Amino acid sequence: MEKQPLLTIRGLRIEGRSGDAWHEIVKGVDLTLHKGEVLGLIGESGAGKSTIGLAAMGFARDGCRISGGSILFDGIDLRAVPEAERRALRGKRIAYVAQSAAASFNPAHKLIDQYCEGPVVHGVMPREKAEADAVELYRRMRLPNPEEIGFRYPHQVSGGQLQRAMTAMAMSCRPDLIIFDEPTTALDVTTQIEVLAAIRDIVRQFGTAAIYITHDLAVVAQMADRIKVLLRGDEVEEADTRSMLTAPREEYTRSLWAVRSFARAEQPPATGTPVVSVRGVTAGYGAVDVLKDVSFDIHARRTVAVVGESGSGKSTAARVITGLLVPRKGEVLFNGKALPPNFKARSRAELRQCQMIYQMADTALNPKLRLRELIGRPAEMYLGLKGKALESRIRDLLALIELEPDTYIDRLPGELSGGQKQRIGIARALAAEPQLIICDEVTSALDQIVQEGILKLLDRLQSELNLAYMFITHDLATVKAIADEVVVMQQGVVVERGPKTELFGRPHEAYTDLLLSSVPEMDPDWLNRLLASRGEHA
Amino acid sequence: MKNPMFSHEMTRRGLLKSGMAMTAAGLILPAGMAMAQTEPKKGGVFRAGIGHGSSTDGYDPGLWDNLYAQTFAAARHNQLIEVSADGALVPEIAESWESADGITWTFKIRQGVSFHSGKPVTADDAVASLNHHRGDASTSAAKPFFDAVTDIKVDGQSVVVTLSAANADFPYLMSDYHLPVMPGADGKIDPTSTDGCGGYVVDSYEPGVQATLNRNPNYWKSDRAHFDQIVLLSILDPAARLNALMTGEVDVIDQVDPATIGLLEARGVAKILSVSGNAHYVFTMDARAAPYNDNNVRLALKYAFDRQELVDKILAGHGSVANDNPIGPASRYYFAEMEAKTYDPDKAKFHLKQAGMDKLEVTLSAANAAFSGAVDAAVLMSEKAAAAGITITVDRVPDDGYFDNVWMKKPFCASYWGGRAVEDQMFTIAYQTGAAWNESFWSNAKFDTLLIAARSELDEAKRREMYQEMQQIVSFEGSTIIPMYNNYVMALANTVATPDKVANNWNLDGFRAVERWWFA
Amino acid sequence: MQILLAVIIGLALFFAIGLASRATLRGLAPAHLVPTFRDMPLTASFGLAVILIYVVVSVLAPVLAPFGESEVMGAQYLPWAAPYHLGTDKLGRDMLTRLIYGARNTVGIAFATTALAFVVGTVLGIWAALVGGWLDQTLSRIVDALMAIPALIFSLLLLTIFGTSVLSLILVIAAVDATRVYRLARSVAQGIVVMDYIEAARLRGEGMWRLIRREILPNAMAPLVAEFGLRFCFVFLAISALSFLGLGIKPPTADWGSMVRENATLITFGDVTPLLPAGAIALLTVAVNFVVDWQLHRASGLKE
Amino acid sequence: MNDIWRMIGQRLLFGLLTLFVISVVIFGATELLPGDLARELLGQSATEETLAALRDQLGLNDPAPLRYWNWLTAALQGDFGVSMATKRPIADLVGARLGNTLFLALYAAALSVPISLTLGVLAALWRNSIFDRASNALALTAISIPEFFVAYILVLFLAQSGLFPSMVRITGSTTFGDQLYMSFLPALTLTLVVTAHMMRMTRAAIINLLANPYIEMARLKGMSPLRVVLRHAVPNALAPIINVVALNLAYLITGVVVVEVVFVYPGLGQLMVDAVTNRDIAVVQAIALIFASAYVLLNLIADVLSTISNPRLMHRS
Repeated sequence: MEKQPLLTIRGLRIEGRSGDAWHEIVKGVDLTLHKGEVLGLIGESGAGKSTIGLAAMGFARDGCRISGGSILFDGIDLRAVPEAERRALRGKRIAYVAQSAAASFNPAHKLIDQYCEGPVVHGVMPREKAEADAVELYRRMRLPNPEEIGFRYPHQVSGGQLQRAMTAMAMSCRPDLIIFDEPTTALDVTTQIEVLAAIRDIVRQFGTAAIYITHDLAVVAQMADRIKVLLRGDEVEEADTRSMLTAPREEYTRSLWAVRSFARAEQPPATGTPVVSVRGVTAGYGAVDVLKDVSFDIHARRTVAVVGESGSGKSTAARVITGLLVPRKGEVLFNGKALPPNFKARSRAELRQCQMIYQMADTALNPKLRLRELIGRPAEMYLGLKGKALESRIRDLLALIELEPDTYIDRLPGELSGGQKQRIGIARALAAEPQLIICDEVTSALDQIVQEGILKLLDRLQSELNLAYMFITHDLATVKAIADEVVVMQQGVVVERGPKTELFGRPHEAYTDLLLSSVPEMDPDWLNRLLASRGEHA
Repeated sequence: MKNPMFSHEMTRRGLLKSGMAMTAAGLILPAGMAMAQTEPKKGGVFRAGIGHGSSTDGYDPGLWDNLYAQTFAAARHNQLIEVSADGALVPEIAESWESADGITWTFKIRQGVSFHSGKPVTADDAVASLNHHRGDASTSAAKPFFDAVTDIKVDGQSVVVTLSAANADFPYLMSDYHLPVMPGADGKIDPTSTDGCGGYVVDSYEPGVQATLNRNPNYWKSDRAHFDQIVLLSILDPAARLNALMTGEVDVIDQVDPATIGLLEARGVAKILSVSGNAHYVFTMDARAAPYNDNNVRLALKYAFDRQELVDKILAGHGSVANDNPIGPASRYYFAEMEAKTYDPDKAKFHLKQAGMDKLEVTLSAANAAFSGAVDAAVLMSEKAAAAGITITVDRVPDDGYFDNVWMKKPFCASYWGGRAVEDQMFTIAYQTGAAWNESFWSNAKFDTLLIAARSELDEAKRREMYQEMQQIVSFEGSTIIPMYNNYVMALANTVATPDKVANNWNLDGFRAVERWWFA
Repeated sequence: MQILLAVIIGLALFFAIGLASRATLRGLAPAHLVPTFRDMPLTASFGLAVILIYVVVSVLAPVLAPFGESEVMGAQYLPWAAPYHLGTDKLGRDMLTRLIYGARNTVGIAFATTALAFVVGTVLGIWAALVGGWLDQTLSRIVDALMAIPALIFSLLLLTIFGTSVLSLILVIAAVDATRVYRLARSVAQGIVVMDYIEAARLRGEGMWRLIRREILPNAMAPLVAEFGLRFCFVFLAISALSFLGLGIKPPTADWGSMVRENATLITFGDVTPLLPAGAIALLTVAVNFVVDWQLHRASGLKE
Repeated sequence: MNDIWRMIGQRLLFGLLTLFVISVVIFGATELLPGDLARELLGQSATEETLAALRDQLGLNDPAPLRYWNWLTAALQGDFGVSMATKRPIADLVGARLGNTLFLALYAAALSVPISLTLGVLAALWRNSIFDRASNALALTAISIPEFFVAYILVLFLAQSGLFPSMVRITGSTTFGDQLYMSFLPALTLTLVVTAHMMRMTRAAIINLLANPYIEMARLKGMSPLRVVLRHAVPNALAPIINVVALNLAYLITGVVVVEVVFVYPGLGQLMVDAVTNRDIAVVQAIALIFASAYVLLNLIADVLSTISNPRLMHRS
């Protein structure tokens, strides 16, 4: 380690504006980073990790302001120098890789134009040289067709490739420091591995220092030399990666480490008529078949997890069951009776039996309705509750999902946290008193601790209310936690299905294997081992 | 943007022979302003901004219906007979005319006059021009003039017209602007031709926009048509017309917005030409319909508003108070001594009481298409009438289609008359029982008897007495409210000179400004 | 110089009204709204104050106006002197009185028209977006066709056919405006109908009316309100343009659009009389849009 | 590109349908108007007899559907007929005025589009600054003043001093330069009328985009605010900007009758109002269809340009 750190942050305070008041979101954080070092910043949403990452560039988002502390980058006081000077550093000496490359690339320009913009504007190299350099970096990032890929528009390139192109772009001026802000969170597990490997390699090759921001412990374990844990804008602790993983000092850190412990009690094999039976369904949009001859059953008091990566057709299966998509072939039986394929033809009683919980609670709850109406409406509609009966039902439901009725009943969704919103989604489904609840990636947008709570709640409700769950997810950890049976899907086809224990226990289909092995583990050497075992990398 | 009513009617009763001048309507000039009385000078480009004109205007003389079309026509055409500035009939293409019995009329065609095309004007042309307005297939607005005409034929250099009954006024008809002399072929004129024998030759014409005409070098009137070129611009917006005059884009504008007359005079950039005539604004009541069938109600309304206020505010003083009398002060038998009606709410109330009412509610339909300021006039009346217990609800109706939908359909509505200096004609057209344009559907036996008797009465004093009695009847028993006589108000650039007498029969010096005026 | 002076006075008034109204609102507002008013920009507080003044003037017109709405007081075009503080108009009616009553009539008619246009346009637009398919196609094609006819000429045609009562004026302008609102509402709703909560409501079996009213409309309000601000002002312009062509509001009702028209020729001589109603319209337009902008800014959450 | 051609084809087809619907609506509305051509041509003093003769000559006695059919079949063969009032071929009547209308529209667009886009971009760049607020307030003031009044004020300041003519007189010998000079005030009036709308929409479209992650990315790459707006926001805001420009262009072509009247500008608007007043249906139809075509075409062009400006639609992977 060098004597002079590359980046020194002391007592950093950042305020954010909500409505019309300022409040502190980073409360005096210190941070030191040396040349070539990778620091992992970890914490749940609201911990202030992204804000700190941006502050390292002397940047605060609209609606935020740096209110205290010092930021010294290579001897330059980023808070003191004029904006023009900070601007000259950004992109050139400190670069940024955003969470969603798809959203962070300008859709109007080709990748290579965006690559070259930095070097050319900052005067690092002329355009021709930058283009040649881009091809070289694309190659190093192991992008397919490095000579050509730059001449595509962002929408023509897949998410994993975009994320690598963005890392290449960040490297374009050979910065001293790169901020990675959750670069793999939006990716499928199998894709994530490639990106992680590419990022790690290139950072090492150029000896670039990096701040790696993530909420995923297993990921940060692969990438970082040191880890700093944050909670609500405060530092919890900091240590080098291995000691942090093996011997966390703080209670909060230990709780983070422990969240993957929940596992549902094993259930006996289900018998009798399934609540829902999907029979040989082929369905799709336009000329494309998204589902091909898909069949599976869901029994009462059982959870069937439908697993697959994006595009595997798992959400489409849910749409067929709910009647939003009319299948070309096959049918859906409910308690042994065929359901009308179009939801518009279904009776209220039939609609009531099958409820849905969505991935994004933000878009699944009407932001302009109060919880009273959000939860009360299905009860009012299906069960004909009114007045006091309705009120007490709403309060019961709120209590059921562990929200204090008096506090919450008249709130708007915007006044809730992510986990609370998801609970409202659950309450709304429960209000109809259904037999089946389809959970579409209900936990993937949530922090892990919150995920844990939701899963436990769902598990408890299932046994109390005799529910059947169809659990759509790409996250195998969730599957392990909650499923009784698993249906693995790939490109519209059911690759494998069976009880969870069976599926995770025995040798299985190559694809299932790939999925399982791609789930990151807490071991810092996991990535190395995996890559070695796949023979992709030394 | 339609023209005032009955534009095809003439203004003066004629006598059997030409050349007899009549009492003329005066030219009123604002105090302190005198018209230049220089000899006319030749030359210059004269640009007139006219507040009418439509892109659907055409060349067919039977269809000229607005001030633009009429002025444009007068610039390029001559009629058989012209009305002079002082109201007399003077020879134009007809060198002279006479009739022994009032039934057969002979018009002697002037020799040596040629059309712009070079073709000499002949009696055949005149016959063809007149025949354009005759017959079942004719689409001319002047068609009714010829209802009584049984024959038109050529007799050497003359045109002989035979009527079914004697009509001493027939020469007046021949001065009508609908009846220009145009070149004929096979007894017909080409209604799409611009060829005429007037003072200017059409150079270009864009309907509804502008016409450019050059002086006719062969014009037979040597003391007329002084300008080298005239440009007639259609400028419908009053403010745009004003601006055009003030910025020197045009040399004269007509229909000056009364509101701005004072301001314009104060600027000193232009002079106001205000010509009084017999034209009058009218509010007609349907005498058949309740409550207007009661003369007391009509009288109540007549006393319920302030005539002078209307003259002051609607005409900005450019007009005079009328006592519900369609016969104007420029007429021979104008009954000046008739008891004047002033604003008198008590009297109005009295008449209401006579009609057995203590209050009255009526709706007055008006549009500025009837006359400029009709809506405002109605509002002013309504305000003043309130004091007499009369509620007048002003119903502003669309300009578009006013004379189809409102006039003679709604019981109480605004209207306008171009004014007739000829008492008999005015009364016959609009006040005789059953007359086609008796817009108030008024009927008075005594009046009808008097009207017929007066026609044949030769004793001047008796005749005057009879006409004055008729005026009295119309004023106090008629179903027409006539609050004011309006002037023709024009504004002229300071460079424009006019003769000391300006015709009051029509706008812009009887449409003849282009050939009578000059640049000083 | 005069212009400069006018600008300075204008700005001073702006700040005075803005600051005063902000202080007042802060003082009077219920506790939970105090922060809202504390941080509201001066433009917004100015706008609110102006709107408030207009509303008060409209409501209290008979009390505030020194004379009757169409009462003819004396000679025409009297100068600005007591008792006619803004002079008289061409019929000798008190200008100030006409302006005050004009607020009531103009704002009332504009509001009714805009509201009607929005109800019709919004409901149809959202309905089309929600149902899609042939209904959407049919409605959209019809609206396209109507929009392709120039609004002013179309209004002219319709008003000539149906007459120029206040009711038909409101209906015709609203009908023409509704096509524009439809387009906006439809495109906004198209962004909303794909949301999960709409899917959830449909799956629940909610009826069309409730979907429109409770689920979509509240979420489409922001852009609609912004449009409302502009459309509201365009009604004045439409009335004014129509009165230019000889239609518009019937006399003796005072309305600003027609008042501008009636007195417009005076501006040719530099007389400011027609500027009064025109200024009244402009001030309201600016005020309404200041408030709308502020609301949008708050709603968008885009902090700048 | 094939997609674009297909879209153009489809839209043109819909455009034709729109034109058909409009021709029916306009015909019907004109029919509903009280009075008819004969009455209007002859004036109110016409007798029934004369009216009947003229109606017969003009073919007004045929039932309305038949007259519409006759018009339609002729129009489909490219013959828009002659003005019933003036007997002039409609092509002549409309031709010159269409040129004038397009000239004025393009003139006003050439002034207003650059001004409003520049102002819009600057207002977005310096949002909430004094500049932003002042330009916003001025723009709102400009759009809230009736067009004819804007025109009068411009005449007061710019024409009465002799700088520009207060009315437009276009003759055969008018040069292009003269025409530019003479039409300056009407073009300026229209500029003031449309600038505000375009400016506000441009500003809104850009600000709307500023919350996008790629804008933050550009700033984090050290790009200057001006470059961020011009290079990163504007290209993505093109679709709404193009649309609002097209809408305003359509307005400049179809909606300027008031300005035409004030400046005595011989354009289509005045011609159409005259034709409506006179119930000259053939002329009304022809102009209504020209206006509608302008609207349809401008919208189509706007959509094509928006598509071309959007790589996601142009370069499908």
